[in-house]
Amino acid sequence: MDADLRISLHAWMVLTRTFDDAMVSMWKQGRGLGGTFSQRGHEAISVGAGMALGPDDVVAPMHRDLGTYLVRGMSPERIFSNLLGKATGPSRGRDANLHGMGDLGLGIIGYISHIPQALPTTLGAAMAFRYRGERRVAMTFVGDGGTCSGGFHETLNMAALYRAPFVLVIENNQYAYSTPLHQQMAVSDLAARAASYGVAAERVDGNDVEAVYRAVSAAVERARNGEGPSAIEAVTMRMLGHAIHDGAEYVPAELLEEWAAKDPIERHRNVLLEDGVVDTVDLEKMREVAQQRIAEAIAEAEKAPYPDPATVTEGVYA
Amino acid sequence: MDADLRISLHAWMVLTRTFDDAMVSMWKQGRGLGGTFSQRGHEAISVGAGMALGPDDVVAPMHRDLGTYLVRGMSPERIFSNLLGKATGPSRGRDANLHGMGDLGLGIIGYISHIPQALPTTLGAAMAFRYRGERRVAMTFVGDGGTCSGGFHETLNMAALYRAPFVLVIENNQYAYSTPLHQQMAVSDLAARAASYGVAAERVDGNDVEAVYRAVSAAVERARNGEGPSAIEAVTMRMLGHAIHDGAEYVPAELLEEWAAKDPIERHRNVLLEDGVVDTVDLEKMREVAQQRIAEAIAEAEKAPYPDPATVTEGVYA
Amino acid sequence: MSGDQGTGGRELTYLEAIAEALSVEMERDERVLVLGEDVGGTFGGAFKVTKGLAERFGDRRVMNTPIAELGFVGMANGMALMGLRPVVEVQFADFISTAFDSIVQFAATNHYRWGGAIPWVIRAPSDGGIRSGPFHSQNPEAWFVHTPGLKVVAPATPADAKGLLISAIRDDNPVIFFEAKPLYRSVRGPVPEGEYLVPIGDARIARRGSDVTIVTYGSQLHEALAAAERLAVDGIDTEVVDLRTLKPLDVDTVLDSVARTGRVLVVHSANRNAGVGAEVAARIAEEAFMWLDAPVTRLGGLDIPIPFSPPLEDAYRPDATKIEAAVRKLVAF
Amino acid sequence: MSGDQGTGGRELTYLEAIAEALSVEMERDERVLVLGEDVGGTFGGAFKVTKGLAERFGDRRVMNTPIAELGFVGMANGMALMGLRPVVEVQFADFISTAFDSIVQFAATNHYRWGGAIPWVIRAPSDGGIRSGPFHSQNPEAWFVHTPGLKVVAPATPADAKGLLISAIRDDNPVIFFEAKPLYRSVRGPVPEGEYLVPIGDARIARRGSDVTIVTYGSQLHEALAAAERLAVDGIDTEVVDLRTLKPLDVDTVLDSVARTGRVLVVHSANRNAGVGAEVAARIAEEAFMWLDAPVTRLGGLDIPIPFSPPLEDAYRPDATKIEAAVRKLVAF
Ligand SMILES: Cc1ncc(C[n+]2csc(CCOP(=O)(O)OP(=O)(O)O)c2C)c(N)n1
Ligand SMILES: Cc1ncc(C[n+]2csc(CCOP(=O)(O)OP(=O)(O)O)c2C)c(N)n1
Ligand SMILES: [Mg+2]
Ligand SMILES: [Mg+2]
Repeated sequence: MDADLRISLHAWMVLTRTFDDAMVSMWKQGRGLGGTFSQRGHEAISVGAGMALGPDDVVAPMHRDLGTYLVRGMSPERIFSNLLGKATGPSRGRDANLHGMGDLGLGIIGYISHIPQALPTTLGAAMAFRYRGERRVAMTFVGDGGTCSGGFHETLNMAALYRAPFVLVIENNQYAYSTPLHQQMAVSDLAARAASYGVAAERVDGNDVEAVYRAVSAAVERARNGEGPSAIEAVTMRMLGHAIHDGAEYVPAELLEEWAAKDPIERHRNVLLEDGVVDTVDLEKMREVAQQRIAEAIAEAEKAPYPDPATVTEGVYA
Repeated sequence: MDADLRISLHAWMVLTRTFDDAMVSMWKQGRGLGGTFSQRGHEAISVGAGMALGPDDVVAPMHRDLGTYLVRGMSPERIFSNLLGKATGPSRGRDANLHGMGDLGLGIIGYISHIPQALPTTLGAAMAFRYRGERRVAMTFVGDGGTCSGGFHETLNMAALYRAPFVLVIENNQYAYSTPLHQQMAVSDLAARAASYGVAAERVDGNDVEAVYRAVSAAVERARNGEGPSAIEAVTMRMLGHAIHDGAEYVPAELLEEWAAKDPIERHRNVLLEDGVVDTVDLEKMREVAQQRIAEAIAEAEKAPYPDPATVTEGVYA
Repeated sequence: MSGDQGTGGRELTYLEAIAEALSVEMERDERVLVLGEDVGGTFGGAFKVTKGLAERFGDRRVMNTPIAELGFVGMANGMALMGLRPVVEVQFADFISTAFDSIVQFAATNHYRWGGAIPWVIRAPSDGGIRSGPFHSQNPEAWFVHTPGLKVVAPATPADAKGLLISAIRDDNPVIFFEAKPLYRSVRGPVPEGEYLVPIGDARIARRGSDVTIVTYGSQLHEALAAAERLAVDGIDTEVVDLRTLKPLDVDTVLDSVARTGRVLVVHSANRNAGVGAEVAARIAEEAFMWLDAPVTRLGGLDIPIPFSPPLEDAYRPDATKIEAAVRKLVAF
Repeated sequence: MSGDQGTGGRELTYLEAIAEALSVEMERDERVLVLGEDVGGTFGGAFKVTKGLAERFGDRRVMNTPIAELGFVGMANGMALMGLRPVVEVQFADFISTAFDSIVQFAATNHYRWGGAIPWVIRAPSDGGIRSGPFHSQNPEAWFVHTPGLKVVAPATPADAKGLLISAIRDDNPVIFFEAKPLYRSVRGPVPEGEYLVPIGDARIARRGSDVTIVTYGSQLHEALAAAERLAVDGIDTEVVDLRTLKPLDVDTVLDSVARTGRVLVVHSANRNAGVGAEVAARIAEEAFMWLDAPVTRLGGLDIPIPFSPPLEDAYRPDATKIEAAVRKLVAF
């Protein structure tokens, strides 16, 4: 893998983590609005998968895929603005946290709470590309929890049937809110679950950004070449609560310790250092840049205006 | 297999077919009401599976499982009454064709059009048995078409998760209305589809009543012993249209010819004769009894009163 | 209010008018495609509305789907977001509930939330009176009228069926198009050829009258007109307003009529309780208060599942006889 | 009309009252069990309403489910048919749409169709005003009030929350129990101990008055009462009717109040268009026509998805200030 790409993957992960840390502390200080979802530990997935797409592809990131928004070019200030209900966010104060952050100019389909609505929608985007003979790919994400929902089944069945240029990243982070995997299903191999529809499926280490990038890139390539849909199960761990208010006391401490040792950023950092791709000065610089960027973004978002209540009925219809 | 049981399986299939033939010709003569579904060719499944249940078990037969209603003890006159909208049918004129024919006294849960509502309902019945520690089993059916619906996935996932005493018979009759299997899904092994949830699954010849009986009996036994849910895929062919108005011109004639040669009643008849379990006189008698029974049932149902419109609002609430 | 019922010379059935609208739009606009259960191939759908389209436009533009309403309406959401104009058939309006999230949560809210337009149409064969039982007779329009972000259309004549379907396909928003299936082959009328459009959001005065207003839509329009003829014999001059669009509601046309007659009966096949007629009645009660000479009355289905048996279904549904009786009572008030 | 708001001595929050009802019924009746996403274990649900139940009654009676609303409500249908009394939590009322078929098609119709009773309760934390955005703030009661065969309950006080939940659990029919989540911890009141029942189908006069009637339910009751206090300062004597049950509707209590005041405002958090208030208004318009001194008016949410940002959400929702203004207008008519 190209050194620039490896550095870029790392830098996006660092920016994502920096955003996330800042967000969590803002909310803890009471400077947030409503709830918010930390994605700590998921950087390798959202960044690795997001970077595998081409500029004309589209993606529907889910509530924990902050990194994907960033790599697609949505600025941190716009995202913070959305979190804070400001007029300058992509939903103009209409939708909460990482929901409703669609921007077709960036190839982003906005997320909706209802699980797993992003799946059939993204399949539809892929079908539109197929319909017009475009070499574009549509990708989305689903949690382990979301794989239990009926729409997962309907979507994968149709994706396979129509050989759609569709890529699904399954984020198996062991929990759906407070419910561990073994209380959600009798099986544990989510890639096999996807394969049963006739979809190419593979499991990767979700804390290894380069592995995620490679697997998703291969899937995107297959889709682009008309070879049909794929699913990549990326195994990771949700390192904080489901959302900001959730202390996640139900997660065994040992499990978190075990996964803390596999932190995707720390791991990748060590690999890059070992391979001589970066040195510690580069890394320090990267962190500083990220911190600067996020601090500016927060300042800008906090300063930004709320939407004018006189506009409240605007935009219901196109 | 016990000779009495084999004869009984045959007799129920003959009664089912006789009912079906009479129904189809009534409707063609304009003596029917609304639409109706022929189950021609499905006798081995609805009878074989229905007979595998014990008296305290419950079953939710689907729109083509006439034989199951009969073997559970619902009289042909009651069924005809339902088809004709009479007050004497199990739905008292409220529901159409084989829908709404529930009778908990016979262990029958009434069917509902919406696919695949019977599945989670039946799982719930199984869960109630488990909850109370009863050694009872709940069984239902789903078509090849129904396996594409989200509720199929949600139900099988939960059935496996909770190890419910639940049995699902998948009636793969190659078509969902006008849509052949290969336009419904990229795979073709519906038993494998079920197995992917961690449900014991098996494929049987759906035109072999003894094979169906044996497979479903084994599944019922497993469920009763707390060994969890099963799915049996019974492969057959829908020999007439989807419903009475449908000429099914979309089905290739050769396919129907091929399956006509595998007629479940004809086949079982030959096996019974070969094995010396019955002779042709017995069989002729069986047919006459069935014809007599159905003729009486039709006469009674046609004579039966319509519901009194003054009762129209009765029974909305329990 | 607008919309002549055309004078095209030729007459079509309600079903033929819908089929013609689909052909016209598929011919005109490559972005229009049809999908749903059994709509394709030589079959052409449970009611044969799409028959011939697959032969003419190919399987690519007339897609059979598995039984997965949530999924295929969701798929239509994505297609629409990417600029296509899917026309989805749910086999019976009764099965639209299976796709509920894809409609009321995704499609209805999306443009408001982040500006992505969802220009699809769902065609839903609705209504009863034809002995089809509780799951093939429903009129679920109230659920969708209550849901912000949708448009809901319910034509009663062949001309409106064609003109409103073309408008719905060209509309940039999700439009639910309720076809009254008892009218498919029983109603025939003049339908203009080619690109005939009836604007969404305009009611129509289907019959002018001065004594009393009936506000209705769909199959009950024909019952109301039949009742009006019988009432005319006794000198009761009934105005009949055909709403045609249920969301957005053309309240002005309704209020204008009530201002003239002072008496109003709202009628629909859907059950009365919290139905669309409740909204119509509430708007009249609030905004036409000064003109009312009698209470705003409503006639709808009973608050029960729709029964199968003829005497029960007839007891469930409004019809010309019941409308006539209600109007007589209203006029006598 | 009935239902004192108790004088039990002790006070509970709205949430504690609901939790107490669950405990009382689970203790009393082995057939009662709880299921839903995250309701079990040490966690006890997104709002902690079921916290402690799993410890007390075991995992068998407090079941975590996968994210599969259609499936687990469907499962509750089957459990109920076999004689259990499942109390299902949907994590937010917004997600009740995901289970739509299992509710409106199966549970609602089953007893009418063939006599199988479905005695479940769905608990649905609804309502907004707490900056939760379009998918965690909904009030979807109108869909279910329009659906034949369901019962729909929406308590506004701790005592009613307890008393109606116990009644709902003991009812032999499917009951949707809308909990107003902004009230969970913000409202506290006297709640009788033990087996306290409030009958389903009875509205309550929450405040007596003679000049004008406000008909409302859920969180808007508190806004209406606050408005009434402010209006009292100017000598406007407001009666407030808390519907408590939305299906079946206690029309008699409403009509009786309107007959005394001649002026009525119907208020709810759900969007106004074709909401439950439309049915209430239409019933009043038809059945209290002779008593009305002013048009029946309504106040509800705007016909838009519920926005997240505070200035937008405030513009969306009714509140005491908007109610006060509407009553002043009504009184001035
Ligand atoms: C239909 C539906 N039901 C319930 C919820 C509430 N909910 C939001 S996220 C979540 C857990 C999701 O778990 P998973 O899919 O594993 O994703 P994760 O949060 O772990 O990333 C739940 C239950 C929802 N959004 N949609
Ligand atoms: C949710 C839903 N969508 C559509 C229908 C209409 N419908 C009734 S039966 C049927 C085909 C069913 O095919 P399959 O499951 O294979 O059963 P079969 O009729 O072949 O026995 C369809 C589409 C329905 N009943 N429910
Ligand atoms: Mg998860
Ligand atoms: Mg089939």
